[in-house]
Amino acid sequence: MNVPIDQYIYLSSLLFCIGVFGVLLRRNAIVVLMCIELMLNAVNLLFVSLSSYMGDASGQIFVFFIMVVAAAEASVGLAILVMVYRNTRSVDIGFLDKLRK
Amino acid sequence: MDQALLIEKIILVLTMLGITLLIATYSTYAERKVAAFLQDRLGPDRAGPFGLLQPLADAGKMFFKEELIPAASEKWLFIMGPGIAMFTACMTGAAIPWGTELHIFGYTLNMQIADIDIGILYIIGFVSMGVYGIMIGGWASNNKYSLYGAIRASSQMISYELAMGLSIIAVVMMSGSLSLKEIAAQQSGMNWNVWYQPLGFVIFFTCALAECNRAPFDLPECETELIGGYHVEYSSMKLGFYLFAEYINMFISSAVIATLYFGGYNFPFQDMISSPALLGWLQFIALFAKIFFFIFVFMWIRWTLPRFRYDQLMHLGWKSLIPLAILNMVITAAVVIARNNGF
Amino acid sequence: MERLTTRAKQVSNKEMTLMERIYLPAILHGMGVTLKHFFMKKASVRYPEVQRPFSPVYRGVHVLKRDEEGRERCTACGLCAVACPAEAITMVAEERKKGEEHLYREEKYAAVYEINQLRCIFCGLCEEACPKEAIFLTDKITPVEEDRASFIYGKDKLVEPLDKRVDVSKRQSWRLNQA
Amino acid sequence: MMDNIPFLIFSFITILTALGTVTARNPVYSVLFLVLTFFALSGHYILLNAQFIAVVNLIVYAGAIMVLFLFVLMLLNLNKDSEAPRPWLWQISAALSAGMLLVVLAGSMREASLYLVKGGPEAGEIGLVKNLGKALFTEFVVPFEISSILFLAAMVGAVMIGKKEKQQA
Repeated sequence: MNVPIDQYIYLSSLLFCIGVFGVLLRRNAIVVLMCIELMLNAVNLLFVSLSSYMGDASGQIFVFFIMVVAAAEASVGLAILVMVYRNTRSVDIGFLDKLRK
Repeated sequence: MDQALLIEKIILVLTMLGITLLIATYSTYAERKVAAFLQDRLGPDRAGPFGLLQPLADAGKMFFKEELIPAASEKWLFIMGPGIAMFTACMTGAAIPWGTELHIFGYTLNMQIADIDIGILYIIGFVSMGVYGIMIGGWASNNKYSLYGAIRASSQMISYELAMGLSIIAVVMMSGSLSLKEIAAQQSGMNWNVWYQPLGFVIFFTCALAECNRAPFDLPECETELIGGYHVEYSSMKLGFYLFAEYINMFISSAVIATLYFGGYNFPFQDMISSPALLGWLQFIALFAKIFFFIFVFMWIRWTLPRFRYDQLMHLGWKSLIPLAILNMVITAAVVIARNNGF
Repeated sequence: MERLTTRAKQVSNKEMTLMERIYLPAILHGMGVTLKHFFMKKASVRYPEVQRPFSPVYRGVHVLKRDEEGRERCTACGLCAVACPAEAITMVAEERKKGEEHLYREEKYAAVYEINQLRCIFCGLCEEACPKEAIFLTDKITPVEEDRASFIYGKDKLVEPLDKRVDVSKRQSWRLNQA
Repeated sequence: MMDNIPFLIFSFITILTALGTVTARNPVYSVLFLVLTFFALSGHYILLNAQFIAVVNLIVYAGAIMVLFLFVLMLLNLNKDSEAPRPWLWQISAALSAGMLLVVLAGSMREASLYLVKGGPEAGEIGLVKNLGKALFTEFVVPFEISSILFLAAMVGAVMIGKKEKQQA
């Protein structure tokens, strides 16, 4: 297989930007969390491709740690969202800036 | 890839798929017979001798029944649900070594579809995908009972996957490999893992019951509370797919149990057989004998034990099985280290 | 107080021992019980091929008997209809005309005699009430019909055919023994 | 060029399903699109000879995290299109800023010193679980332990947050 590394870089950049776009676009906090997962995965893809092209295992180990962080983030984030929903009956992120006012 | 190998693999895939489907089909018949026998009845005996054609009759019924798609359902997901369930069930069989090699018409056939270096992880991965079929189907039906079934299924499967993984880790530590072929090869003769991992086996078996949604863990589809659970709204062959996927899962998990803990294709005194052709066939038969035994045990348990209550299910999973699995893992690790250091 | 059942078990809330809390021995015991049943003799009867014998007092579809000369015994007194708790029997009486002596034994006979098999509870009280020994319950099972009207049996279905007399002697002799 | 075809297919699926995740009106569809994205990414990992990461990606992301998301969505019954769309101006500016970020990222990557990584991926040695495990438990053993503590903290935190506050009420 002979894919130049640039293509993986472009792909993961694009994926990351799609995630950013989603974070900016959506109001549903759960979907926003999912977009953050998407961004993390873009980084994962970059790590794996570089690690594989350079013959160094550290990149894949980092992916491992990113997954740990993502799992922790998802569990705590969703727990918080469930509590927010219990109190406000909504998961709209616009709802949460009430503290500011 | 060289062409002969490709053809060989394709033939093997199709054969194993066919065998899987055949066994799943006849598992439905066996289920009814076993249930009947355990309850002092005779079971289906009208279609063909001993009712052997009953699965065909059932399939015919399933095909010709009217197909209903609820108006308020998410149509595409409603159709996709059973497909996903079936797909994930069928995918799992690829990593299991169904024997060492068979000699047919002068060819030597390697009996593993894909000798994946991380076979166990592959199987766990696809088993954890299996929950999507149930969740999507249950949610897309737009019915509160099926939604309850779907939610129960997902929480049950996530909970029991943990204990399952932990009990597998103990086996992996003992054999030092994640490849199912390697694990099976190490248990030659009677050197089965179950002698070293009895606790791990019990935990794994319990979790396998839960992952297959078999009684006593069939909360996602319990008839008495949820009138069928996640497949309430399904009819005809889509329902058939769901039921079929359950039996395929049962077959695959029996195969995994046999491979991980009961020596896979190994059988006692196999060193005394000198002909490799005969040995290959005998190993194939030995593996399937073990699988059939475990399928029978699955059914036997189903028709013996009553269903768990939801809190009991969670209690068993989180407060009993996971601590026990961790304990089992720690003890195994200590013993393995002690053995490696020459004690 | 007298016990209603011999199988009652005392409920105890004592702390379970470790052995009991593992549950595995109890589960294995239970599985042993079911396995024992696996090899037991099955209780099923393969119905169309094997039929269990009816008891002599089995009460099935009614029959209106004729006497030895082939005359209908029923005199349309209506006692059976009065006795019937389900009110399944209706009849219309008529007087016997000249030249009909070979058909009806008494001077009065039932022109219409209908039993609604859907209402009938097969208690056998009609049989007991009958002073002429005209109605009997046989060991036949009501056949399947596709509409409700077909379950109202008229005389065409109830009166025994001349060439195919229904044997109720078993039932008669059993009743005699009882008396 | 023929060798590129699997890569192109997986890339196409990845981008399409990622866009689906972002734009689907129904959050449940978003979750399912994201699961497909993870499948495509696993395909990429296999192409890159990182089988272990590929399978772990499936188990952790698709098998656990996304099930959790789906579970919460079903539990909260958020499957209706309850989300009011952003105003047009907002949508356009979101697309613009994401696109600009893409341009900046891609441009900076182009200039990065990529001469270090020439040729294709190494033959499947690093991605094997044996090598990864060795690296994980020698070089990276401290981060590994710390990440397990992080996991424990997250677990305890999630349980504490999710608990009903009975004492205060």
